[in-house]
Amino acid sequence: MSTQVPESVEEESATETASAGKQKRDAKKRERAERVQEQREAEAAEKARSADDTYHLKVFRYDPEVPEKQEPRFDDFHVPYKQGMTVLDALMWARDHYDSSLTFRHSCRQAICGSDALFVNGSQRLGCKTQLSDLSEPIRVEPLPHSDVVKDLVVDMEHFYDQMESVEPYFQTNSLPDGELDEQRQTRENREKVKMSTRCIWCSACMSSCNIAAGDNEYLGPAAINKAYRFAMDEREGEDMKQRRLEILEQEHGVWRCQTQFSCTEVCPKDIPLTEHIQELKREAIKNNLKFW
Amino acid sequence: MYEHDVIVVGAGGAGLRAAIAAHEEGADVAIVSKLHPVRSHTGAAEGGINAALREGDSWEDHAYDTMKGSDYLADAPAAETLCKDSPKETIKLEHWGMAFSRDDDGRVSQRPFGGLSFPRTTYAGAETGHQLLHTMYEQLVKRGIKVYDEWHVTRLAVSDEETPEDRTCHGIVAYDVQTGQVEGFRARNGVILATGGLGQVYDHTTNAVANTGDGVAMAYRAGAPMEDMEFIQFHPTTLPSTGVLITEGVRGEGGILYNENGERFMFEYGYANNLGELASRDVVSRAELTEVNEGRGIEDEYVHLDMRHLGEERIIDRLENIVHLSEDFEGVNPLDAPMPVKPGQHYAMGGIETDENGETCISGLYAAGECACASVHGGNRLGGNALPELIVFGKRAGHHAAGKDMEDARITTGKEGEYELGEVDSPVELGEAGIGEDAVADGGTAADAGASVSGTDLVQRAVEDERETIETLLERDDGIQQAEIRERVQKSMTRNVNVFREESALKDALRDLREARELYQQVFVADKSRTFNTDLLQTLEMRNILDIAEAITLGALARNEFRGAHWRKEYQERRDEEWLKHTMLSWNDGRPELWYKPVILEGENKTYEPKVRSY
Amino acid sequence: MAERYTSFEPGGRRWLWQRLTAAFLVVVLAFHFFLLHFLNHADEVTFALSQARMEQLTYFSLMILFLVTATFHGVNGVYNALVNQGLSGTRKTAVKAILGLASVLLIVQGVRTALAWAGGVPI
Amino acid sequence: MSQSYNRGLIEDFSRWREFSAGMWAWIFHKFTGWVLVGYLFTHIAVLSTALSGAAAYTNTIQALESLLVVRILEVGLLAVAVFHILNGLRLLFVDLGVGLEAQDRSFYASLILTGVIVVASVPTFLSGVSI
Ligand SMILES: Cc1cc2nc3c(=O)[nH]c(=O)nc-3n(C[C@H](O)[C@H](O)[C@H](O)COP(=O)(O)OP(=O)(O)OC[C@H]3O[C@@H](n4cnc5c(N)ncnc54)[C@H](O)[C@@H]3O)c2cc1C
Ligand code: HEM
Ligand code: SF4
Ligand code: F3S
Ligand code: FES
Repeated sequence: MSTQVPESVEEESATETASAGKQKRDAKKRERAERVQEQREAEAAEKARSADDTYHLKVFRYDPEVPEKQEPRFDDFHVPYKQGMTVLDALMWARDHYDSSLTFRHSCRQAICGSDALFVNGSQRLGCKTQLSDLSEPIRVEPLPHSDVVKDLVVDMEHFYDQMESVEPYFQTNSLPDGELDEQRQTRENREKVKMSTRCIWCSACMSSCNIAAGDNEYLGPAAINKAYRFAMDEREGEDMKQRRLEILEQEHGVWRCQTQFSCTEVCPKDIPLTEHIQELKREAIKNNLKFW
Repeated sequence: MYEHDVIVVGAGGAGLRAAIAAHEEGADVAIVSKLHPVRSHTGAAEGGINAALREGDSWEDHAYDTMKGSDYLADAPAAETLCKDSPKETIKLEHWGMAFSRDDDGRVSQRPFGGLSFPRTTYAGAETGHQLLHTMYEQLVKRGIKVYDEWHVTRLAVSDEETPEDRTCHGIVAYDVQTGQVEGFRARNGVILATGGLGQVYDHTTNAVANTGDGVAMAYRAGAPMEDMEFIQFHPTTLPSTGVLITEGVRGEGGILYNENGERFMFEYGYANNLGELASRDVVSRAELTEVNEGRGIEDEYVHLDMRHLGEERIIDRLENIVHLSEDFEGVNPLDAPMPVKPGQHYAMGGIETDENGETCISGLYAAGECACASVHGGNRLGGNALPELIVFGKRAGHHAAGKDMEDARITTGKEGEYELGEVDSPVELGEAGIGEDAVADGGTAADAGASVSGTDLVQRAVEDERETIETLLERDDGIQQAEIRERVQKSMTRNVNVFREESALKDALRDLREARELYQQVFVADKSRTFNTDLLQTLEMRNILDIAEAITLGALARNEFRGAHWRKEYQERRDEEWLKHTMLSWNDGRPELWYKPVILEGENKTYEPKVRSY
Repeated sequence: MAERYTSFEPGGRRWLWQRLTAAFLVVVLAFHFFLLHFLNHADEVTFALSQARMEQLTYFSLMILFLVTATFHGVNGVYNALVNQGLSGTRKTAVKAILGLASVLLIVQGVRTALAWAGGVPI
Repeated sequence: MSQSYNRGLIEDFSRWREFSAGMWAWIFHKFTGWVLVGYLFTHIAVLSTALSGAAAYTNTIQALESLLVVRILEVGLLAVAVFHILNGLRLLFVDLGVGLEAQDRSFYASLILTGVIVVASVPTFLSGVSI
């Protein structure tokens, strides 16, 4: 980044070095900028008013550093509707046209990066995958429950990442083929079995929806258990590894904490049958232990 | 200040592979990324990874397809490296547990893809990129490689010798998104840029919001040239409101394109009398846009892709995910209504100039992935050739940066080999606005003291410069906001530098960009918070968008021919006598300098003779 | 990087027993309700009637088993609920001890009562 | 470091309207479970009057059973027990991985069935009570 930003007019007239020509140009630039800005605001307002269809959003606001926002509040935004508009589109529109300090994570806009899980009208959803037209107004948009809010709709994800990484979330096997071009074969059935579990995009919606995870910080949570499922059920890892995987899952704050509330399964934007996976692991763990009894 | 041997900027497929490779070589490596690794846009790739794995296929065939697909603008050493290394690297992913689709015999599945002479696209359902990204992140966790996530890299700390070829990169400067801190990262051995695509230059793209071409712009301003920037791939069927990709499979199964009057325009207006909807990507994209431009588009924006006649059963059987995509992102159920589609920016063939080892002309600075241009894709990328690029060149850059002995590169970087200077007739002044007045000759360059400054000091100085820049931006209370400038640039680029390119429109774009650059001089950040200030970050990104948009337009204006994805109204054929050369742009004290370097068509065993690109 | 949890205190056994006792309780509880509320009406309960039933070994042992399983199921359920709410450390140990003690008392008291009815183990 | 704002647990309860079937089932099951343990302890306490002799026991029981409140509480207990049993069965099936797709419907079914059984048994439970 360069630093060629013009100083404010007052300072410039104070500094003798600034040439008259430059001042004039600057003034012109500023004028144009103002004009553009005004025009833009007028357009935005006009659009919002004239559109027969606007959506009313109530958005959670909080910023520890800005005095007016230190006390959490809800802001209202009226956003003109376009066919196909999602909650994320509406938030972006509000940010770009009303308040550029409106803060939320987002990137892919296609339900694959997992950064915009939000609490919309009382349930955890991806902003980019939720059509405005499917919601009743006013649309309440809040940060994910059971997570610390960093600012506006942004929550601290550290705990979620810690849980995900605590289950040894990587492939481990003792039976790799020798050649670097030889594949380690896997049956189609087995790949089908783990397929759904590999779809997780780490959005944390499930974790946020689970009451147990809310009360018990050590609980691995549905996403991490599902991650472990992905490996435990992969035949390529072999029996020894499966044993180890089950040990991780069997810990006190592992699968047993799940009370089959199903809310994780209901909110998962990738339709992963989380409860089913957790239950299957419980049974696997029991079966595994019965051998020693 | 943080210090590591190798610093990788970006955590998509290319960044992750580079970090793992550097770690394999024993380097102390860290990743600095503005997004958490699993949020990277590599996750969006659907189709697959090209690799010659099977009997009957060979890397030579793959290289041939790649060269032909590139319209003979790819450098053979790079394309051959890609095709030779891809099988090994793809199987490596498999050994890391990646959940590829499987054949009955338990081997990984492959499928045919456009422009390939053999079905060699290795895939994992319609989510190959997602599986690849997550598998590699898992390996990162396994190795305990340090990731500074949500750190936005803003500039490179490069020494400022006169010629870029003499410069050295010592590290980077990054902004901690959560706390608003600006910190230096010293890299003892090297910095690898893997910042991905630049789709945000356009208002309609399949790329993520984070794909603002930061790495390309940073490297450019530090002295590394940009190569072949005019080559942008557009995909003909993307959903209008989000840019979500609707696979070619819909047309393959028999989907039909209609204009506002319900005419099957591919035939009725003679765009492709034989193939119709199945004509190649660029032909269909141009046909759609012509319809819209001539007033036959729906809502003056898009056309309809109808597959209802295929019948629910067949649709659900073969194209189920398309039904979901259309419903979720466009609110249209394609079983009841035709889907709106329009062309969208998809991929940038050009980028930071590198050799086969990922190294740029600045020593210690590497690039890999979509932000780099080795050049593998030349004028047009084949589907399924980007993911192998990530793993092949990511790995090579990682190894090289970590000090592994590598074969010498055949591709030269910077003005080291043969080159010629170019000229372009621009209606406006190019480059940084305000130059010659109070502008700072900038770039990544940090110091004016030359080579005698130690690397650490250099990084420190760059940090101080960056802090000042950010302070200045935050202090200003009025002016214009980045969203406004961004919208103008994106609109202008989409109108003028899209699939259709003609001289007058390109010049209009340059005028618009000039105006945008001047407006940017007065940009201000309304949000003064230090915590998660996305307003500030977008303002910083905006600067990169400007430089890149200008480069794309300049290249497009200079290149008087039709090659690959680059179509020019005035010159509707490929002109090999004159244009078998790469468009290069260097940042010279705030102004772009245009030059060319020849394409290398001599491969290891043979020379790729330009042929007519027809399938 | 996250630490890995190492406290491998498998909660699996208790989980399984909770299900097994539940399955058992379904049957016995239904029987219990039926017998004491539908076959014999509540206002007709007397010591003598209970005594008559308790003197049969099958009924006696069934009731003892009923008591033990119900206690385990109930107390373990309470304990689980508390762990679910993040109970840990010394408080957890204390709760465990108290619940254990309470169950023992309950079972002892229940068995004493049953013996009082049956007038000793009915063999 | 930036500070962050924790909204605490309070908000959970204010969100009850947004709870889904599975959550309600969990809450009810918990509640009924606790009531049942509570009752188990009381039950044994009452029964242990048998230790002080046959008369004491019969008197206590009959005195209690003649009170309307006790009868009403018993109906409540029945409701609690029946729900716990039915939902417990539902949970057992869930544990076996059977009928997961119908988990919300089976919860509603347990609720309705509990209601039916309780209403049907009111006459039996209230018979012979002296007011
Ligand atoms: C919809 C879609 C489908 C595709 N399908 C295919 C396909 O089927 N086959 C194929 O081969 N290719 C496909 N591609 C192309 C391919 O996916 C991309 O080219 C490739 O994933 C780019 O990877 P990357 O690692 O270079 O960048 P990305 O994955 O985009 O990663 C960029 C990284 O850089 C970081 N970053 C960026 N700027 C900064 C900064 N300033 N500071 C710090 N960090 C920064 C980001 O956080 C991110 O981690 C597809 C692309 C799209 C968009
Ligand atoms: C008759 C059949 C019964 C069945 C089928 C049954 C079933 C269950 C099941 C499956 C659970 C576990 C819930 C979970 O962990 O997810 C449970 C919990 C519980 N049960 Fe039962 N139960 C029965 C009777 C009883 C009785 C008689 C008591 C009282 C002594 C009781 C008290 C409890 C308690 C306290 C819990 C814990 C509730 C909580 O999670 O807070 N149950 N029951
Ligand atoms: S399991 Fe589903 S809800 Fe949970 S993090 Fe993964 S994708 Fe999100
Ligand atoms: S919501 Fe929680 S309780 Fe289990 S089923 Fe899902 S993890
Ligand atoms: S923006 Fe990526 S998941 Fe929604």
